[in-house]
Amino acid sequence: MDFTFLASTMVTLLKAVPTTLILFSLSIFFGGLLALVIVWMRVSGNPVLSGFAKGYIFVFRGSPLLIQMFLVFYGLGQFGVIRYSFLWPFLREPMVCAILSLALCTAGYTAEIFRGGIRAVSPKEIEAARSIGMSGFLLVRRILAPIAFRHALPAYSTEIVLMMKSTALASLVTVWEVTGVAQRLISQTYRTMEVFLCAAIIYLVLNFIILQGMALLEYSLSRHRRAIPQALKA
Amino acid sequence: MASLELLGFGSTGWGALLIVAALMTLAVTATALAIGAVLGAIVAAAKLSGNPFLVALGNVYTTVFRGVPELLIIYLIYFGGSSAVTSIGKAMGYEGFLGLPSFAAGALAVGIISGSYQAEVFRGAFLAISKGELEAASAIGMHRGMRFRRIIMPQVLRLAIPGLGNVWQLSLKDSALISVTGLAELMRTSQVAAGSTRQYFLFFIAGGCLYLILTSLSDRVFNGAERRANRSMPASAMGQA
Amino acid sequence: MPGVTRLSVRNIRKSFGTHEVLRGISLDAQDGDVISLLGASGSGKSTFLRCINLLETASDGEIWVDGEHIEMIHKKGKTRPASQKQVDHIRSELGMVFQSFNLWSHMTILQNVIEGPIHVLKRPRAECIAEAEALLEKVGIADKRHAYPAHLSGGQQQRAAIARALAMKPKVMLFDEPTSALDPELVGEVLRVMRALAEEGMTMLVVTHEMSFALNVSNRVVFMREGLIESSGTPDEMFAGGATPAFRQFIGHFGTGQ
Amino acid sequence: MPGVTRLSVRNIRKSFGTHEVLRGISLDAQDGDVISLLGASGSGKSTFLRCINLLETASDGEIWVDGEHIEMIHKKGKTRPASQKQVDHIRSELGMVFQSFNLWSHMTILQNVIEGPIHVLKRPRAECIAEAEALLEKVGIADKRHAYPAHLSGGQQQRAAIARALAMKPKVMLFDEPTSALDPELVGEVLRVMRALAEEGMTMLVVTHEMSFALNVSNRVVFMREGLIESSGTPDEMFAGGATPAFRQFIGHFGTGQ
Amino acid sequence: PPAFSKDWTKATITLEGAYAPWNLTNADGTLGGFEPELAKVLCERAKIECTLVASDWDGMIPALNAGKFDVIMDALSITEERRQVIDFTIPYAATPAAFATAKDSPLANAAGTGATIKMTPGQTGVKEIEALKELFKGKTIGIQAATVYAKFVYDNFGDIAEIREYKTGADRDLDLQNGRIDLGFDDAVYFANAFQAANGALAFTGPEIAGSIWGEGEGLGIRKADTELRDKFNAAIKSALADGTVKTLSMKWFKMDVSPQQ
Ligand SMILES: Nc1ncnc2c1ncn2[C@@H]1O[C@H](COP(=O)(O)OP(=O)(O)OP(=O)(O)O)[C@@H](O)[C@H]1O
Ligand SMILES: Nc1ncnc2c1ncn2[C@@H]1O[C@H](COP(=O)(O)OP(=O)(O)OP(=O)(O)O)[C@@H](O)[C@H]1O
Ligand SMILES: [Mg+2]
Ligand SMILES: [Mg+2]
Repeated sequence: MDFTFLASTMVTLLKAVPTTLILFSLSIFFGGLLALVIVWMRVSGNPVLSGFAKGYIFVFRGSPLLIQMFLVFYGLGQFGVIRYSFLWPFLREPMVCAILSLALCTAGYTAEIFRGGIRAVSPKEIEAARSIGMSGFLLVRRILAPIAFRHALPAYSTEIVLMMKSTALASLVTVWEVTGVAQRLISQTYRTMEVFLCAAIIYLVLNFIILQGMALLEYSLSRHRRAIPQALKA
Repeated sequence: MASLELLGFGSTGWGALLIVAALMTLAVTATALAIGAVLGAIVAAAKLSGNPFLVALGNVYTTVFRGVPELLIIYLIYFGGSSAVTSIGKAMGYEGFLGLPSFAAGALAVGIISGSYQAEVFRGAFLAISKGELEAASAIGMHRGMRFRRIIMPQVLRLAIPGLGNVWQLSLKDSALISVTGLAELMRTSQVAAGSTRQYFLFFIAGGCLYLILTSLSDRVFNGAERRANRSMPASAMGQA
Repeated sequence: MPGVTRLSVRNIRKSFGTHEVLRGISLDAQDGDVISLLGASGSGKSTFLRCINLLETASDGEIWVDGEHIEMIHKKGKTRPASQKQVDHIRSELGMVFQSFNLWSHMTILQNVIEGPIHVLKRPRAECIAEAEALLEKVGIADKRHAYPAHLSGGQQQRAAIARALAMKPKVMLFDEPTSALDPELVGEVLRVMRALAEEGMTMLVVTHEMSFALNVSNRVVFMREGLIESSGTPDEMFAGGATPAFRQFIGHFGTGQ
Repeated sequence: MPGVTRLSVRNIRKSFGTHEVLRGISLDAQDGDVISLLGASGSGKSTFLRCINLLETASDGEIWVDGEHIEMIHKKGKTRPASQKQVDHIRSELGMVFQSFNLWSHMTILQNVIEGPIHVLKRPRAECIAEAEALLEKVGIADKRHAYPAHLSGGQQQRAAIARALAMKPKVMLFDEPTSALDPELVGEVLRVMRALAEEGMTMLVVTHEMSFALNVSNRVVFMREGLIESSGTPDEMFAGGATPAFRQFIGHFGTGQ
Repeated sequence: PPAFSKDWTKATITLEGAYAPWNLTNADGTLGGFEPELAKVLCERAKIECTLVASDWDGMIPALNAGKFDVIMDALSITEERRQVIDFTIPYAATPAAFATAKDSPLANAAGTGATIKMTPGQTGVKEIEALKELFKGKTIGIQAATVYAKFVYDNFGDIAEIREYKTGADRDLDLQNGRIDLGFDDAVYFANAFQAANGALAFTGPEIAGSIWGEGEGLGIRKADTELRDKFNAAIKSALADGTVKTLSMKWFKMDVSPQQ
C-alpha cells in the first residue's frame, strides 16, 4: 500500500465533501417539501390531483436518475421558451439543476413513504380526534402528521441514505462532488482501487453519521413504544 | 420527425437493439435478485440469531453495502473479482488472465447490494409474524424445523412481497450502473446509440420509457403476487401491508 | 335541574349500501339522564352513537344538541353536514368514549387530556393542565399522567379515555361499551367512575353489556333490535314483568345465570 | 372413569427477573375434571397455564402429564427441559386455547385444524380431514371451513381455535380466558361448546372471568392470588358461605349485582 | 503479468463504440467507423485473429490491465501519465485541436480561423494564443475532464477564463448549444463531426493547434508485458502508414488526413 498516495487522494476527495453535502442537504429539503405537496394531492380524493400525483410518482420512481438529470440539465436548455425566460439565470447554474433533479426524484419516493406512514395511522385515533371537534389542518398538525412521521421514519432514513449515494451522479452535470472527483483522479492516475477505497470510506462515514442521527431521532420519537421506564413502574 | 426512424426496427432503426438491451436488464436484475435473496436470507438469519458475533457480521454487511455508492461496489467486484479469479486460476495451474464475465460480475455486484436490502426486508417480515401464532405452533408440539417450514416461511414470504417489490425497483436501476462493465444493458445501449447517432435526447427518452415499461410490468407482477399471498387477509388489512 | 333537553334525536335512519342499519330512531335525553342502550351484536347501537356525533352521517332524521339543530344538506341522494364548523363545535360538546379507548399513542396521558381543551377550545395551557390533573385524580390515575397509553392496563386506559372526554366539559357523554374487555375488578373501577358522573348530573348515553349497570345506575333502559327501538322504560319496568319477549330472550343469559 | 390422574403439578414456581409470579402452585386434575381458575389480573393465571405446557419454563417444581414426568435440567441457576422431543410430545397431548385465538393467518380454518394431526401426529390426510370436518360441525362453524381467520368474527375464531386444539385429541385442554372480548351472545355459543366437552368427560383447566361458567359448569374452582392458590373447592363451597374474604371481595361485583 | 511469452495468434481489441467517427455502433449492433476498419487491416497484416468488443470508456485502462482484453483502440492519446501504467504502439493518427463556439456568438471567426499553428510542449508566448486570451477574457470554456486538451486550457487560459469540466465531449457540445458556456476546446476531428449533428449551430473559431504539444498522437494501448504483441502491431501500423491505407480510411471518415507526420 502506498500511503502517501492514499493520503493525498483522501485530501483531494475531502475537498469535494462540502459539495456533496450541499447537494445532499438542499435536495433532501426541497424534495421533502415537494413530497408533502405530492402526497397531499395523492390522498386528496380529487381524481385529477391524485392522478397527477400517481403519474409523477410513477415516472420519477420508475426511471433512472441519470436519465432524469440529463434531461433536466441538457434538455431544458433546448427549449427557447425556457432559455429566454426568467428561469434561465437559475437553470443555467449546474448546481441548481443538480439539486432540482435530485429533489424531483426523491420527492417521488418520499411521497410514497409518507403515504405509507399516513396509512399506518390507526383510524381509531383519528376518530377520537374528530370526536372532540378536531378537523382539517388542526387534525393533520396535531394527530395525523406526528404519528405518520414516526411510522415513516425507518423507510425515510433508508431513502436519505439512498439520496446521499445519488449525489454521486451530479458530476454528469459538471458539479464535481466526491465520486466525480474520484473518477477524474482515476483517469489521471489509473489507480482505481486505491481511489475508490478512499471514496468508499468517505461515504461510509457520512452515511454512518446520518443513520446514527436518524436512529437517535427515532429513539426520541418512540418513548411511547418503549418498555415501561423504571420510574413509572414503581 | 425523421429521427424517429432511428427507433424503428428496420436496418437503420435501433428498436431491436434497445429491446434486446431491455431484456438484458431484466435478466441481470432477475439474477441479481435471486443472488440477493440467498444472501439476504443468510444475513437476516445471522442478524436474528442472537449470537453477538453473527449479529455484528450481519450488521457490517448491511451497513457497508447500503452505505457505499453502488458504482464503487460494482468497480470493486468487476476489477477485484477478476484479480481474485485470476489468482485462483494461477493456484490451479492455469497461466494467464481469467476474467469474470461482465454479466456475472454485474449480477454479482447488484446481487450483493440487493442482498443487503433484502436482509432488512426479511428481518422485518420475520419480526412482523404474530408471536401468538408461533406459540400456537409450539403448543401443539411442532418442533423448530417444522415451525419454520409450516408457519414462518409462508408468512415471511407473504409479508416480504411489498418490500421485495421495492428492492426489485432499486436493483433495476442499480443495473444501469453496470454499464461500466461493458454489458449491453439498457442504459449502455441508450448511451451508445446516442453517441453513435448524436441523438442524445431521443435515445435517453426512449431508454427512460423502456425503464418505465419494465417498472410497470414488474409492478403488475408484484401486485399480483401480493394479492395472491393476501387471500387470507381481509380487504381493509391488505391496504395496510 | 331535569327538564333541560340536552340531546334530541328524531327518526334517524342510516344505511350501509343496501343494508338499513338504523330504521328510524328517536330519543330524548334530559339533563342528568343516564340512558343504557342494550341490544344484540349488530343491532346498530354503535352506529347510532356514531350518527349522533356525526362520525357517520345519518341518511335521514334530525338531531339537536343542547337545543342547537344540526344542519344537513341533502343533494343527489347524499346527505352531509352543512358546515364543518358546526360539526366541530357540536362534537366538542359531545364527549365520546370508545370501546377500544383510542388514546393517541404518541402522547402521554396528560397530553391526551389537555389536547382538546388547548387546541380545540383554545383555553390557556396552565388552566387546562390544572383541570386535567384534577380529572385524572378523580378517575384514579393521577400517578400515571406522564405514562404513555401503551404502558397502561386496559382499565387505566379506559379511565384515561373518560378523563379525555370529560376535559372538554361536554354537555352529553356517549359511551360505547366502556367495560367490555376488562376483567371484573377493572369493570368495577370504571363503573364506579361512571356512577360518580351520574350522581353529578352528567347526561349520559351508554351502550353496554353490563346488565348490572343498566339495572342499578341508569334511569332509563333502551333496547334496540334490528335498527329499531324495540322497547324502552325505567330499569324496573324493563327487568321486571313488563319486558317484551324479545328483551326477555336477550337478557336470558343474564337472567338465568348461564 | 374418574380416578385416572391426567395432570399433576407440584410446587411450581416462576419468576420474571426479580418478580416472583408463581410462588409454589400444586394441582391435580383427574379424568373428566373441569377446573375453573379465577383470580385478579396479574395474579399469574396465564403464566401458570403457560408453565404447564412449557411455553414458559418453571424455575422449580414438577409436572406429570398423563403419568409421564417432564424431565428438567437445572444448570447454573437456569432450568430447561431435558429433551425437546419430550416437550413436543407433551405439548401434543395438551390442547391450548389462547385468549387471542392465535389462528395461523395464512391457512384456512380447515387447514388450521388439520395442520397438527397431519404434520405433528403424522396421521393420514383423508382421515384428518374427515375428523376435522366433524369437529367443525360440532362447534358450529362447518360452513366456514374454507374461510381464512381474518374473515371470521371473534366468536367463530374462538371456536375454530377450540376445534384446532381438539383435533390433536389431547388428554387435557387448557383454556386461557376463552370468552373475554366476546359479546354475550357469542359467550353463550362458546360456553355451550365447552359444556358439551365437559359432558363428554374431557379434562379441562379454564382461566375465566365468567362466574356463571365457574358456578355451573366446572366441578372445581381454584382462586389464585399473588402467585398462590388462595382457596379452592367445589363451586357450591366456594360461592356459598365457605368463601374466604379475599374471594368474596373478588366476586363482589358479581355477587352483589354491581 | 505472465512471465512467459505468448504466441499471439488471437487478440481481443476493445473500443467504446460510441465515439463517432473514430468508432461507433450501427443500428444492427455491429461496430463501424475509422478504427474498426483500420483494426481489420492491422490485424490482417500482423497475422492475428482479432475480436472487437465494446466496453465503457471509464475503466478501460484498468480493465486492460485486469486482462479483460488485450488491446485498446479508442482514440487513446499517448501521454506520459498513461505510459506509467500501459504501453503504446507507435501512433496511427495525430489530430489537431481547436476551439468551437456558437455560430452567432461574438466570439465566432476569431483571428486565425482556418489557419493551423504548431506548438511544442510547454511553449509560451505564442502570439495567436495571446490574441485569443484577449478575446476570451471572462468567458466560460468547456472541456472534457482528464484529457490533454483540459491540461492545455488550464495552462493557457486558466487565469483569464472560467473553465468547466464535463464527463464527455458530447455533454459539453449540448451545453455549448444551450448557451451555458461560450467556448469548447477539443480534438478538431471530433468537433468537425459533432458540428454536423448540431445542424450548423456550432463552428470553429481561432486557429487549429497541431504539433508535438499533443504528444505523439493516438496509438494502441497494450499491457506492458505484451511486448511481442506491441511489436507486431508496430510493424503493421508502419506498413499501413507507408502504403497510404491510413490516409485513405482517414479521408473516408474524417474528410482530412490524420496520419501522423513522421
Ligand atoms: N362501515 C360499515 N360498513 C358496512 N356495514 C357496517 C359498517 N359499520 C357497521 N356496519 C353494519 O351495521 C350493523 C350494525 O353495526 P353496529 O356496529 O352498529 O352494531 P352494534 O349494535 O354496535 O354491535 P356490537 O354489539 O357487536 O358492537 C352491523 O350489521 C354491521 O355489520
Ligand atoms: N414475559 C414476562 N416478562 C415479565 N413479566 C411478565 C411476563 N409475563 C407476565 N409477567 C408478569 O407476571 C404477572 C402475572 O401475569 P399473568 O399474565 O400470568 O397474569 P394473569 O393472571 O393471566 O392476568 P390477566 O387476567 O390480566 O390475564 C404480571 O404481573 C405480569 O406483569
Ligand atoms: Mg358496537
Ligand atoms: Mg392472562
